[in-house]
Parts: sequence; C-alpha cells; structure tokens
Amino acid sequence: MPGLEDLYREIILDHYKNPRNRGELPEPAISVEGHNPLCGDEITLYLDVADDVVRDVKVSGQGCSISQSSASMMTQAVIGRSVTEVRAVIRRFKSMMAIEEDGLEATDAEISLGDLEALQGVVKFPVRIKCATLSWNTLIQALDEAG
Amino acid sequence: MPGLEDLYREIILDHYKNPRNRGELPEPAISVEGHNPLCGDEITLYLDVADDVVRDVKVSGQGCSISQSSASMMTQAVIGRSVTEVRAVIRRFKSMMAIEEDGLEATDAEISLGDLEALQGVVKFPVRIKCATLSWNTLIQALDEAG
Amino acid sequence: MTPSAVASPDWQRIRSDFPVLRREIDGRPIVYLDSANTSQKPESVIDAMASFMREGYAPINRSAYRLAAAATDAYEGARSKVARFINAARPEEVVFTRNATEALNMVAQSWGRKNLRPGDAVVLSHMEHHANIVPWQMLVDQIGIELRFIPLTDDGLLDLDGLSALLDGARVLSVTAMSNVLGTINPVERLVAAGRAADCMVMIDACQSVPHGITDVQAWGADFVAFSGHKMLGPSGIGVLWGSSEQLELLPPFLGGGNMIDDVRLDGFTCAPVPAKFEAGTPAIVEAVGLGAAVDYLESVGMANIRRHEMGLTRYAIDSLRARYGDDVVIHGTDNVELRGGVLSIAFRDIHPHDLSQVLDESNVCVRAGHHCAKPLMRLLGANATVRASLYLYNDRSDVDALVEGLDGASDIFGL
Amino acid sequence: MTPSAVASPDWQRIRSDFPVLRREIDGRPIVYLDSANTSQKPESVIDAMASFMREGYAPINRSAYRLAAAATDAYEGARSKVARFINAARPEEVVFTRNATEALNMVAQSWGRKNLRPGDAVVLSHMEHHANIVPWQMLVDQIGIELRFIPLTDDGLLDLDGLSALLDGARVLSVTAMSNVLGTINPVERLVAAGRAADCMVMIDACQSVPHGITDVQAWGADFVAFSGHKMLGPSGIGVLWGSSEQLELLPPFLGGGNMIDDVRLDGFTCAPVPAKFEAGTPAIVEAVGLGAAVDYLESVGMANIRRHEMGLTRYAIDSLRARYGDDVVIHGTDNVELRGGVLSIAFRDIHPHDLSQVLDESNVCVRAGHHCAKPLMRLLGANATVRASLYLYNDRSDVDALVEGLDGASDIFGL
Ligand SMILES: Cc1ncc(COP(=O)(O)O)c(C=O)c1O
Ligand SMILES: Cc1ncc(COP(=O)(O)O)c(C=O)c1O
Repeated sequence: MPGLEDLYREIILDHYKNPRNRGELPEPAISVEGHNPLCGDEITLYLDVADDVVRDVKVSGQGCSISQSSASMMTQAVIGRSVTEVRAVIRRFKSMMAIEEDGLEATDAEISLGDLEALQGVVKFPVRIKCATLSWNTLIQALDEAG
Repeated sequence: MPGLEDLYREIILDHYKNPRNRGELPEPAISVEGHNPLCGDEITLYLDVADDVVRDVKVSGQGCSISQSSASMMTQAVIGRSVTEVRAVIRRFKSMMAIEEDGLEATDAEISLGDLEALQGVVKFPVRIKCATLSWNTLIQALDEAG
Repeated sequence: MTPSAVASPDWQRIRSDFPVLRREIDGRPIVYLDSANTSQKPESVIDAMASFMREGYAPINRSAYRLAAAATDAYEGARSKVARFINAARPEEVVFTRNATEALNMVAQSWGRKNLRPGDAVVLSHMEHHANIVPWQMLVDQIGIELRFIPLTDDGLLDLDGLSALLDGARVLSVTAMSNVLGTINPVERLVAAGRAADCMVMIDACQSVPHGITDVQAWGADFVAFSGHKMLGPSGIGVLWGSSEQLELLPPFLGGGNMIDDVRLDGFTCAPVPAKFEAGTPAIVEAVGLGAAVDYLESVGMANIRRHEMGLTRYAIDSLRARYGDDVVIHGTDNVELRGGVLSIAFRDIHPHDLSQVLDESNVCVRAGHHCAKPLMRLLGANATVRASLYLYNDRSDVDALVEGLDGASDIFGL
Repeated sequence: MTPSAVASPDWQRIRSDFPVLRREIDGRPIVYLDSANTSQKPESVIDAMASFMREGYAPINRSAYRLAAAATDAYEGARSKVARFINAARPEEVVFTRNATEALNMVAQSWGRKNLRPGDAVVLSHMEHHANIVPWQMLVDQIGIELRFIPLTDDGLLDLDGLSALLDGARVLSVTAMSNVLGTINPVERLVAAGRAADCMVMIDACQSVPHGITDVQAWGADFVAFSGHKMLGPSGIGVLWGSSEQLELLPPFLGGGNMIDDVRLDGFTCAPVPAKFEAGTPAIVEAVGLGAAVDYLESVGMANIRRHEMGLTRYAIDSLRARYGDDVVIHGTDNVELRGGVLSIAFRDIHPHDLSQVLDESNVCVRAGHHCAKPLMRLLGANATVRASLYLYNDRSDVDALVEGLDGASDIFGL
C-alpha cells in the first residue's frame, strides 16, 4: 500500500490552496461543464482559443485537492500553447495516468509536464484518477467545441 | 418419499383412459378455458345451469392423468346437483387438496367425494395439486359467469 | 418483533457473524461505516446461498421433479418470510425485483403510463434519492407530467406546512421513509393519510428504513413500498416491490416473457396471476434464498433492538464529534435521534469529502464521500459532496471512535 | 478457444466439480437433464461468490475506499471476462441485466419506443421463447406495430425461403440463435446479413447458444445479443445485453436512478456513459463475480470441447432412444447433430409429459415437462407439452441411459 505522501505532495497542496487561473472568462470564450459522478465534483472550464493558440483558460467550481490542483497545473501547462501542442500535453498527461488512448505519438514522450509530474502518485490510487483527469476531459470537450 | 402407487391409483387411471362427460355443449351453455401454465395443459369446460341446478358439464382439451381424471370424476360429482351443493363439493375437494380457502363450512365435511377420494394421494406431490384442481378452478369461473 | 428475538442481543457476537468485519488490512480491522450504501452479509446468509447452490439448485415454477419443487418452495418460502417481515397481508403482495430502483421504475412506468396524463402532478420531496426522482423525470419526457417537491426545514425534516397545497390536484405522492443523506425518518403514516385525502396513489421508498426498524406496510397503508435486499444483510441482485393486492391486480405487467404469462399465441398474450405477472424470466432464485436468510437473521436479533442499538450509537457519534471538534464539524440533519437513523453526513474543516475519505481509508475507515445519489438535496445543502458515515447492527463505539480519530489525520495533512 | 483450454478434458473430473451432481436422493444419484432451463454451478462459482461476500463485499462505483475500489474492480473485471468470452470489441459493450428476459425487454422498450411507429413490422420466428415474443406483443399494444414470424420446416429448422419477403419493409429482426425446444441451431450470420440487407435492427437471443459453444459477437455482427448467466454455470440474478457501441450510444436509458446518471437537477437529468447508463441502481455485484468465475470455468474446459462433448452425447441419446423404442418415441427437431444442440423434446407412447416426468423423477431423472415458454411453437408441433431432456458439459452416457431406462417405467404404470 502506497502511503498518502505519494498522493498529497506539497506542490499539489499548494496548487489546491492557491489555485492558478481560477475564475471565469466572458463570452465569446467557450465554457464547458464537467462532472465527476463519483464524488460530485463539478467544474466549469472557460477556454479562449484564437489563431489555433490557447490564449486563456480559467476554471471555476469545486472539487477535491486532486481535481483542483490538477486543473490549476493544467491551466499553467496549456496557456499560450498551440492547440496541437496542447493536445500532445493532454495525451502525455493521460498516459501518465495510465489511461490507454489511441494515438499516443512518439514525440509526446518528449513533452515535459513540469509541476504536473507531481500527480504521478495518483496512479497508485486508481479511484482518484478520475479526479485528476476531470479538468482534462473537460478541456478536450472545450477544444472539440472550438473546432 | 411416497411411492407412485399413491398417485396413480387404479381408479384414476381408469378415469384417465375412459374419461366421463368428455366433449362440448352447444350454446347457451357457458364455456370457460383453463390453463395450467406449468405443464401447458389446456381444457375447456362447458356448463349448463338452469333453475340453480347443474344440468350438465362437459370437458374437452388435453392434460395429464391427474388433471384429466380429476375433471372426469368432477363431472360425475356435480351433474344434477344444486349450485349450492356444487360449491360445497368444490370447497370439500379443495380442502382435501390442502388448499386453504376462506369459508369452509361445517357441513362441508359431511359431503362424500366418492371416487374423488382417490385423488387424496396427490397432496403428497404438491406440484400435481395444480393438475388436480385445474378443472375445479375452471368450474368455479363458469359458475361465477352463470351468476 | 418476533418471539425469537432476544431482549438484549449480544452485539459483540453479532459483529463476529460478519466475516468481512473480521478481516484486517495492514494489520488493522475494517471499520465499515457505509451500510446506507450497502450492508455486509452474515455467515448465515452466505451459507444459505452456498448450500442452496451446492444441494438444492434447480429451476422454479417450471419443472415438476422434486429438486425443482423444493427450489420453488425455497423461493416462495423466502417470499413468505419477507411478507411476514413487513407485515404484508399476503405473500403474493411481495414482488421480487432486482433492486429498489427497479421496483420504483416499475411503478413509475407501469402505473404511470396507464394512469397519468399530460399536466398531471407527481409530488416527491427534496430529499429523494435519484431512484425516486429520475423515473418520474423520464415520465416528464414521455408523458408531460409535472413534478412538485416537498421542501425541507432547516434541520432537514420534511416541511409539511404546505403539503396539502402541493397535493392539491396531484395524482401521485412518492416519498422516502428515511433520507439516505440526512438520516431523517419521515412520518410515513401522516404522509400516506395526506396522499389518500388528496386521492393520490402513494408510494414509499423504504430502502433506508426497512433494514433498520420495524416495518408494517398494513399500518402504513400506502399503495406501493420499495426496498432492496442488499441493504438489509441480503445479497445483491434482489429487491422488493410490495403492493396492495388491489393495486397489483390493476398494475399492467412491466416486462414480458416466461413465468409472467398465462398463455401466449402469435397474436397476443394473457398474464399470470400476481405476483408472477411481475416476475418475467428466471428470477434471482439463489438471491431470494439469501434474502430469506437475512430476514431470519434480522428477526432473530429483533428490529426494535436494532433500532435501539443504532439510536444509541448515533447519539454517541454526534456527541463524540461535537465534543472533539465543536463547530469544525457540521452534521447535516436533525440532532434528535428519535427523528433520525444512523446516517451521518458531515462536513469537516473545509477539507473536501473525497480527501477526507481518502485519509480515513488509511485507517480502514470506510465511508462514502460524494453526492449519495441525491444531487438535488446536495444542492440544497450547498455542498457538492459530504462524507457519510452510516451505522448498522454490527457497528459499535470502536467504529465511531475510529471515525472521530481519523478525521484528525486529515487535518494534519491539509494543515487545517 | 482459449490457450488454457485442454485438448481433451477429463469429463469425469468436470462432473465432480458440481456439488449437486454428487448428491443422492433415496440412495441414487441425481440425473440432471434440465440445463436448458437452468444449469448447475461448479464449486469454483459457488466459492467465488461466497469468498467475495466473506472478504471483499463492498459497494461499487460509489465509494472510494480500498475495499470499494477492489469490489468495483471485481465487478468490472467480470464485465471484461464476459466481453472477452463473447469476443466483444470493448468491455463497455457488455451491460449487466437481471436475465436475458430483461435484456430483450430493454431493447424492445428503449429501442422500440424510440424508433418504431404504428404499422412498423418486427420479424421474429415461430420458434421463439416467450421472452422474445411477449416484449414485442407489448409494443403491438403500445405502438401498434405488426409482428411477422419466420415459419419452420418439418424438421424444425427456420424456413428461410420467404425471409426476404418477410423482411421487406420491416424495421427489426429478432431471432433466437438456438431453440430451447427443438435444439435447432440457427444460421446467425446469414440471418444478420439478411436483416442488414433489409435495413433492420437485428437482435439475437443467444440464451441457449452462449453456454454451449463459441460465441463471436463481432463475427455475428448483430446490433444486440442477449443471454443469461444462470444457464452458463453462473448464478441466478444476472444476465447480459451485449450491444454494439454505436447502438448502445444511441439507446435511451431504460431504468432511471443511481449510477446511470451524470447529473440530476429538480428539472431533469443527464445520463452517464455506456454501460453505466443502463445499470440503474445497485447492480448484482456478487452475481457478476460469480458469472466471471463461470466464464473462467467454461474457458478452462474450452467451448469447442463442450460443443463436441454435447454433440456426441446428443447423437448417443437419439440413437439410444430410437434403438430401444423405435416409433414409440418422437424426438422433435432435426436428427442432424451438426444442426442442433443437446436439447431433446420428446413424446412417448401417448403418455402425458407431466406423467412421464413424474415417473422419471422416481429415478431422480430431472427433465422438464411443459411448454418450455414457447407456446406458439408447441401449438405448431401440435402438443400442449413435451418432455425435454437437455444436456450440458457435466452429463455423460449414464445420464442418457437413466433417461432411456426411466421411460419404460412409465409404460409399466400406464400400460402403454
Ligand atoms: C431461447 C431462450 N430465450 C430466453 C430465455 C429467457 O431466459 P431468462 O429466463 O434467463 O431470462 C430462455 C430461457 O428460459 C431461452 O431458452
Ligand atoms: C433512499 C434510497 N432509495 C433508493 C435507493 C436505491 O437502491 P438500489 O440501488 O438498491 O436500487 C437507495 C440506495 O442506494 C436509497 O438509499
């Protein structure tokens, strides 16, 4: 049994207590809701994409330390990146979460996840993977809506 | 375990092979269908009642030795009797089949079932009770329809 | 409740009847506080099922050989036990379903599609489980009925002041006997009387109440009562719809197939008598046997004893939490244990319930963190989630102590 | 079929894995010939269920502690096993239901009410089980659809000559893969192709085929396939609806409640992803674990081996009956064991099936006497009832011999 320290790393607790890019974006930013039916978490993700670049992302709503910190770190990891890069980051993150998806590309491995690496410990707590990926799945939906 | 001889008494096999009052009655006799969903038996019972007397009963359809012999003996036991008497016979028979019904009357015990007593052995084979009572339940329905 | 129930049960022996509770993880016992979700099974239930599969397994209602006749008796015997347990007038009033959810859906669909017209109102409460909300919402889509919700008071009771206004012109009243989030025990008889007065069909979701106290469906006088086997020491895969003979007679069948028919021709079918009419296909035979054994077990302890035991433990839990944490802990619902069962939904020091339950799990304390399938109620409480600790006959003070102790561990990690 | 399946199983050892078959009544062993009705359970299934209840019982999909996470894994693991067993493309294509009957009703109701309009035709066959007739007859009443029936040839095969005419303009083709009365194995791939060509939704009732041979739902290519756990060595209380991902995605939910929702508000709900969308309420957790163990057991024997074993026994049974009784015995269906499974519906010397089975029961020979939930077919055969002996992997020649011998006893009593 892995200890809780694998899960609740300091950096995670920091993002949880001081979430970055929290809030809302006005229209025409896209907004998408995400739920984790297991724990009741609900977030709303706002996405501003222009010229194929993720210009801004904000997240509102409530959630546990894992879902909130993951969302916070995610915003940092994607703002300013091209949509193609962001999709690669998403793939990379999901593969770290041990989620098998089609289309992991060879180059994805090179992408650094920065702070997000701290979430690696979540894999040992399978139930929490859904917490960690909530904001990511919501982001995918928002990107799809952005076209 | 009771032996099969308790079930397949000679008199039962006789009524099975040579059923009495088999056939149909023309209208205005009442006809009612009965099913035993367990074994697929289907009978049609025809009832001719006038002036509160069961003038004639006929039974058609197929069934196992128990249901057919029971029907045959039943017709003999009820033809010519008043409806009130017939209802008493029915109660008496059902009580022999260990079926608890409301309204068994004190005088019912005095009613002789004649040949039908041979069916007593059926009680030891609970699954067959439904066979034995098929024609009787159909008769009850027919009497109810006769008003 | 039953002659065999003892006056004062040996709760330690009872606890030892549950194999899961004898297990240890990491050298520590399991502290199971999730019985409102699903209950553990005593040896006697596990053995009844295994023995039946080892010695008596056979089809029911279809074949005539002795093994099959005995299996049919076992299945029908379980029906009789359940009927007696809830004081049904007749065994035929007990319909076996997969779970309470199916029972509630069956009534919503079969009764509802027969009897409800566009614009008809169905009255529920704001504390219902999804199982008593979503089936009616499906009818909103299918028929165009209107839903009304009985509001709650601040301490989590049904606010019945406006009930007659809500019931005015309504066709259905369907309410839970006990909240799976707040623990609130609702005044069923009063609700039924109000529903009757308004000419409503009345259904009671008794999922949380049947396992924990005496149930008397005749005294209740509702039209339908639904509950699940797995919350009352029985196996998964079986639930109960009780209906008054009158209502079941009138209710159209829900599923079609074997066992529920009297006759089938290419051009149509006729139905078997109640309850077979509602039990299409091969039923949960082994599970019925298990549920029968669960009823036997509960009766041997005595439902009044169980209720008393849980009332005492609930009192102890509330008092312990408050003594240790004061205002840092919020316990939803009423403090009056006469009015509530052993279900404690709590919030603790801004620590998210999911994180709380994770930390509690470190000390093998099993609680549910989430919305408890009652999202409308959660929104009313202003919480996405709570941690819910729920008690049953096999719990004791040590379980409560472990919960109280465990919360502190969460504070350590989150620095709150 | 699987790497672990042996080339030539030890059938005596297999027989001894089934506790009921080791029992004796009146000093004689039980001759169980009613597996088309429901099958016996091997030790491994009984033990898997009992151990799970003893050691790992917990809620699934709801709570986050380790015991609950492990239970969820066990439940989802069973789903994966079943998916692999029938060669489904993805585990999510496997929906757990109570039984095949519920699966068939689910599709008839959820797909039917969404897609069928008055006058639309649904094509069934004349050899269907009530479970694949009555749900559609309910739609005749509810929607006003029209039912058409594929006729049978004299030796009990589907008469496919007029199939394209029957399918012309039809919306649904729903047919059994194997008759539970005649034993006939139908050409599923050909049926699916014909249904596809006519733009029909195609459903296969695989209740009798899945337990007895290799199933490849991808090769079949139907939209839905239904079967039951209890006929394939699994427990009662669980069945399977397989659906193609595409169809399940489009299918509206059948029952509403917990687990099947994404969100619930007072004014409406949204659905969880497939397969949770179709599993409302607490599912048959223990039963899923048991079904997973049943699949393991079947795979360890090998489905091709089982089919071969039963083919041999069926041949032996037909030959023995004919050799002993000549024209006094009627065996319904084809004599060609390539085209039939081990289900033998027989008529014997004018002795009523119910009496026959009663006499057979004297020597512990368990057969079903009745209409086998296929009354339209029985009417076609001109019989109210037959005696049906059905074989499975645990049967051997001694069982067949006991059947053949037992029939003579009936002749003695009835003097026929
Ligand atoms: C061909 C066929 N279809 C459907 C069923 C119904 O199965 P269940 O009773 O398990 O729902 C059966 C078995 O009874 C069957 O043989
Ligand atoms: C109040 C209430 N109603 C209905 C249900 C649904 O029960 P099940 O999931 O067994 O169908 C539950 C439990 O989950 C409940 O607590």
